[in-house]
Amino acid sequence: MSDTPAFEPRIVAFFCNWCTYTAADLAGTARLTYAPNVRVVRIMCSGRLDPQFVVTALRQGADGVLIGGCHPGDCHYQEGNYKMLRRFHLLKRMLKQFGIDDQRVRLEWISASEGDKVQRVINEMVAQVRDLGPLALVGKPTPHPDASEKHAAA
Amino acid sequence: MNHLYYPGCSLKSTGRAYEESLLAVCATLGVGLTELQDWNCCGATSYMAIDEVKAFALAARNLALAEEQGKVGPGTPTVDLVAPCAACYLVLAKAQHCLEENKEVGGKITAALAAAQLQYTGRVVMRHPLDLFTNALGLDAIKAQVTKPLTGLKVACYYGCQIVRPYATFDDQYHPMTMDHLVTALGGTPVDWPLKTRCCGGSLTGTVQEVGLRMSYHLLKEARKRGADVLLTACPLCQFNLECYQDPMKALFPDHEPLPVLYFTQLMGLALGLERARLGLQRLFVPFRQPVGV
Amino acid sequence: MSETMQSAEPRVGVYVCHCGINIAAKVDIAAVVEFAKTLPYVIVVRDYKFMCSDPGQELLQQDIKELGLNRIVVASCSPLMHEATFRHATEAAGLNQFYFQMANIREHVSWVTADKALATRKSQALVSAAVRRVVLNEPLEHQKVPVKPNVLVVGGGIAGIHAALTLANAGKQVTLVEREPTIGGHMAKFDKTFPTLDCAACILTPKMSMVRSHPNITMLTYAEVVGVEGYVGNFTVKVKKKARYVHEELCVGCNECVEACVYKEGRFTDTFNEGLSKRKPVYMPFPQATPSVVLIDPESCIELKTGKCKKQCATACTRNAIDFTMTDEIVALEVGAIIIATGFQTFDATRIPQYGYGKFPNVYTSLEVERLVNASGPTGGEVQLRDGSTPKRVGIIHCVGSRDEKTNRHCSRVCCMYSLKLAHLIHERTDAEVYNLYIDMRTPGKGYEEFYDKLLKEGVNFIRGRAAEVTDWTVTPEEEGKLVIRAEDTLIGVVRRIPVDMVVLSVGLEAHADADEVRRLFNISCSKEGWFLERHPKLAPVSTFTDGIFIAGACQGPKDIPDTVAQAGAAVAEALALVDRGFVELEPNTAFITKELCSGCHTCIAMCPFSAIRYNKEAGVAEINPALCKGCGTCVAACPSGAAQQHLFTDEQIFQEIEGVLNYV
Amino acid sequence: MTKPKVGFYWCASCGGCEEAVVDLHEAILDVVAAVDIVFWPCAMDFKRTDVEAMADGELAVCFINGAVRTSEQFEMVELLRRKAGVVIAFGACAQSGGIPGLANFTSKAAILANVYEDTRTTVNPHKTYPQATVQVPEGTLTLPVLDETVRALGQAIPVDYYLPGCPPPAKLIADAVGAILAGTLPAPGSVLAPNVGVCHECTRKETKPEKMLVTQFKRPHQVLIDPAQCLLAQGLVCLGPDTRSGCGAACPAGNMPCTGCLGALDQVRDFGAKALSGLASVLDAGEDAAIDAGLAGVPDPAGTFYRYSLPASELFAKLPE
Repeated sequence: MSDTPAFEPRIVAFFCNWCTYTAADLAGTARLTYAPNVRVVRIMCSGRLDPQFVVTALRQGADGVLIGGCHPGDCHYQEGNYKMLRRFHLLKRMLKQFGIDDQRVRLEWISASEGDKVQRVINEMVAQVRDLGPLALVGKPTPHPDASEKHAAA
Repeated sequence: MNHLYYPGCSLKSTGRAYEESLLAVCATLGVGLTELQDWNCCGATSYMAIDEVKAFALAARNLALAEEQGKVGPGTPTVDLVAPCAACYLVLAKAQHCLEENKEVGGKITAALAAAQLQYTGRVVMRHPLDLFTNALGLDAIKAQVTKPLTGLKVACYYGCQIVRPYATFDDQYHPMTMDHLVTALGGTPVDWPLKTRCCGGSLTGTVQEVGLRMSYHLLKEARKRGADVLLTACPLCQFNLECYQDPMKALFPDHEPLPVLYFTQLMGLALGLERARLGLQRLFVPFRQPVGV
Repeated sequence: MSETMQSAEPRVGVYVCHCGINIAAKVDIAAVVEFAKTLPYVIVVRDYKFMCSDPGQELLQQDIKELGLNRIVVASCSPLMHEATFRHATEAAGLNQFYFQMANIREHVSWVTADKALATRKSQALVSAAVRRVVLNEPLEHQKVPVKPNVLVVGGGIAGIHAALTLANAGKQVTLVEREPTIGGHMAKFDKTFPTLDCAACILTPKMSMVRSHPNITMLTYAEVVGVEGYVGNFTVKVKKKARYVHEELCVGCNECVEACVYKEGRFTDTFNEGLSKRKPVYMPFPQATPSVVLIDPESCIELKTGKCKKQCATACTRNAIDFTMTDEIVALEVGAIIIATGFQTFDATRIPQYGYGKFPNVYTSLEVERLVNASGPTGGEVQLRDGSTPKRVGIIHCVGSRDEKTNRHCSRVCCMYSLKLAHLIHERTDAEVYNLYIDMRTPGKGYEEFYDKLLKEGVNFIRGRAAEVTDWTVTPEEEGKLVIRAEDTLIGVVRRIPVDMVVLSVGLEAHADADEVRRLFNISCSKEGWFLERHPKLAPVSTFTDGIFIAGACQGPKDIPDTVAQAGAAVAEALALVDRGFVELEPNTAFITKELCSGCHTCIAMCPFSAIRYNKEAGVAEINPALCKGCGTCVAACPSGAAQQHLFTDEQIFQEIEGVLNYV
Repeated sequence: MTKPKVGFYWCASCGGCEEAVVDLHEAILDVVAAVDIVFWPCAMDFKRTDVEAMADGELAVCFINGAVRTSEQFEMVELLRRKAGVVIAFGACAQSGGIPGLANFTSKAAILANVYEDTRTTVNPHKTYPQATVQVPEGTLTLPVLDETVRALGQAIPVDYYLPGCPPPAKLIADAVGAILAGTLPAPGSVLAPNVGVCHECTRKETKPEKMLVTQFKRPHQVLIDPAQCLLAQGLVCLGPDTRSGCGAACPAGNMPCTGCLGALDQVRDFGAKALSGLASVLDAGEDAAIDAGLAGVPDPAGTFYRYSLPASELFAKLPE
């Protein structure tokens, strides 16, 4: 750690209950140390992943979003992960139009036994997003010079 | 296919036949090899034994040159660097490994490179010609160009200790088979012999000759016993040890019978129909007179 | 959902667990407590050494009663670990248990974070999220669903046999499905079992015939599960019974047909004997096969391949049991619980070419030698080499395909002991000099170390060192014609060359090659190596992540017979606990549609893999049947209007959680 | 009894919203009879000084349409906010940015460069750009300054109600006016339109298949659209399921898919992300390649899903320069 307070990214992760959340628990049980920048929000299935969650996380200050689901064919609910994958493809394309780097929103299939993959993916992603720097949503409404402060950005 | 080529010192001296045959074979097979400009010692043997960091720095300079001349860097595809000498191949691979795994040594080497206005970013893939022929070119492509198949020729394939150990990147470290498959593709018959990766004696032949000779002797004896007409190597030192000392070996072990020891590229060249002189066969101490392509 | 918020202002209690030093060593508990106090609606924040202990639970229960808390947050371990514990505690204090929320600061923080300050901040973030979320929690009730009383056991090895018998003895109707034509599994191939050296057949075959005769057991051999639907307590299972070409109910196992077969001698690999003998196209797998019914192999039977056989077998059968027109059959079962006991496969020794298996005839796998030493095996229990001679020197190489980065990293647990057993049996039967080459001698079992001692005294040689290779490269006259095992003897520090006549490779245990397909079928997880994953390695060793499906025996990981039988018993206990209770409580995390908000766009209907959603034509809206909903929330994410929501996981709850984890300072 | 005073104003808009008022037809006479229109620059001659002369809160209601970008617009909406008791954001642009809001995908500099230099029909050798102030012998002339970003009205001033649509359907306007006159406006912050999707009132609703699955999305010009069947079921990108109703499903009735002008329902945070979710979810494709092929009919997702709501979206962002 250098003495200058380097940028530390904040990443919100959405992990499915059955595979990836369990894998993250396993990483804990196995004491696999990894970067502390990721905070996990548990959902029952990656199929529950509403793209609104991703944009909200980015709007609320996340520099990246990680989605973890069961491997294709392994979904506890048959194919929720496939249904999410369709949204993910379109979402990625749309985020690109917003100038959001591809590496900031990542999807990984991680099974319940892949605690080491949780560690690897998180470390990798944190390093990548750290290199990218903070996510600056440049168009966030700023008070107009001529408008009074109190009405700015409701 | 174009690759950068790192000859190393042996291929320019004791192992000239290796270079001659490799270049002739590659030219025939359409594999482009561009010699790395301004290459230096790979850092092997004595240097490595005396100062590891300096040896790695030497190796890293070659890697950095390869990146520069291969026009690769962060975010680009990789460039292949072909090192036929087993020692060069190993030391360059070891340097890559060390740069990646050992931050302390890696830092020193990066600094040393920087002092020479060089940098290495990990975009070089080390390839041994065996790997190149089997995996990049493919045996089918080679088979298609064989004009004088090695029909009936029994071959002991000797891999030596360095090309699959410890980094078994292209073949099994206990039971390598690439050269055997190559010989089969050339129409020859690899003999089943169990000493493929057993030490040839290495530098001992130059220091404690008797011990070195005994090790070489066992390899040759077993190859003979298994019916081999010729033994193939992929390393200039192995070739040198196994071939050039067969007279003193005979003195020490009277039952020794001479066995030709060729570079695998030389035999490839014969199968591809190249003239013996282009393959450096005239340089052999134990002549290889077996007719091929009959 | 906003009703509850309106009816009573949220009063949140936050409890931060030290988990001994598991959390406290890496997280500044005091800082988390102070932080939690600043969060909205928080009335009280406490920390305690072990929140899951009785005094810990009492702490929050007392606060519910005395401080009128109506929301509880516990920051401790994973919800998969103790959510149920704290929900019960909450409920016991008179609050609906779903007013509880957990923050995982152990598995997701203290155990995985190096830096204490950062671990503390992360804990604060997770606590913040839990507090924001719990405010929106709503009171819910578990759904009760009846459980079907019957149980399916998959796999007819010793684990499956023991499980089926125990369940049947408890009065349950059990179906035992076995892929092979006979039950018995690997144990049926063994001669003796370690360390007691009691005869495997003597203890196994009575259990096999009990399975066959038990009125509560239906045995489906030569059959495979091909489909599993439903959920805990209510599974519908499809089993494919492969055609035997012999009617099981007619065959009496007289073997007349085998005698009569046009092949006078066995011509085809006898897999039961590990290929050491040959069988005919019509065959009985082994004399004690259960059921005692022959079968015809369609790959080798002339009639089945060409239709041009004299069919002497059929003629010989006085009961007309042989039927060449038989086809595969699908059987449907309705069961409440499933026990999977599919066992293991042994390591393929050809994967380690330097040991020469498949190249040198006298290199055997341990399983082959099990058949060689077996009195009912191909040699009648004589230990013979391929040429019929008796070995004078035998080398047993341990850890073949175990404890090896290149093949399997795990220890197969049984090889040391069975290698000792084989050493003993070979030595006893042949008087050969036996060498055991081991890495470490692992004998942690009752009477196991004593057995090792006995072998030491019997004069078996032990060499501590991993064998490097088995070679026919000989250097001395005494090595001529023998196989040489090269190994470093690490106790004396020299490389040794041991000439032997016979090499036994103690092959390790591996998950079945098709373990991945099997676990997909049952929707359970497996480790990278293919072992089925237990719900918790210590506290739920026979449960899986799919409720109602239990695992027993070596399909979960290598284990010996005593452990396998014990585990089968445990799986039975779990299955009985489920079936006898008669109902299951399902997590009420079902999806629901607010009909006033639904435009009837039909998007959600195709999302549901359980057909829980249908379109109500009269009302013009979609409706979710909560009894069929499994709570994945896929329809909720897809709903274009936000009319569909999921209990416990509403959009707003998740939004709050997102904002919570991001707004932690 | 004095009639309540009402104002209308327009900011960055196309004029369609003004048309929508006139589209009330005869009903407008009732409106005029019931209220005093004291400010409506599009229709009548009023000056800013007239508004400035009003007492604060003198206007009972002010309808403002259009997005906000120039300093003049900021000043005017600020002024009207002070003068009006109730401000109603009128139309999609005022509600969420609308079509002008799509300009947020580019920068002010790029827009100006395009208009004053790059378009082929522009001849501007001296690179003359409009200046905020310029000195002439008569004094100083000023022009409004363009802000970096386009805002929805609610991002410039507090807004009391939203009348959605592009433009707002006549029925919703009439209902709103009725509610104002009757004093039955809902809680402040409300959107004055039904909180249920367009499918609810779409004539094609009954033709929807039980399972809505589409293997390939298509653009309207690529197919002959069946005039009776559900448009989404035909593979057209119809945002009816995502969009608030009140329009009588006018576009589908005209054989065109809904583009989402009435905006999100109350319980949806981000129209674009939710609409994307709904649409992608009905794609019946498993593997990556099939998904991409199926979604090829949505070449511009950001433009499709945020057509009317970019400034009000969660990811209010611009492409990097």
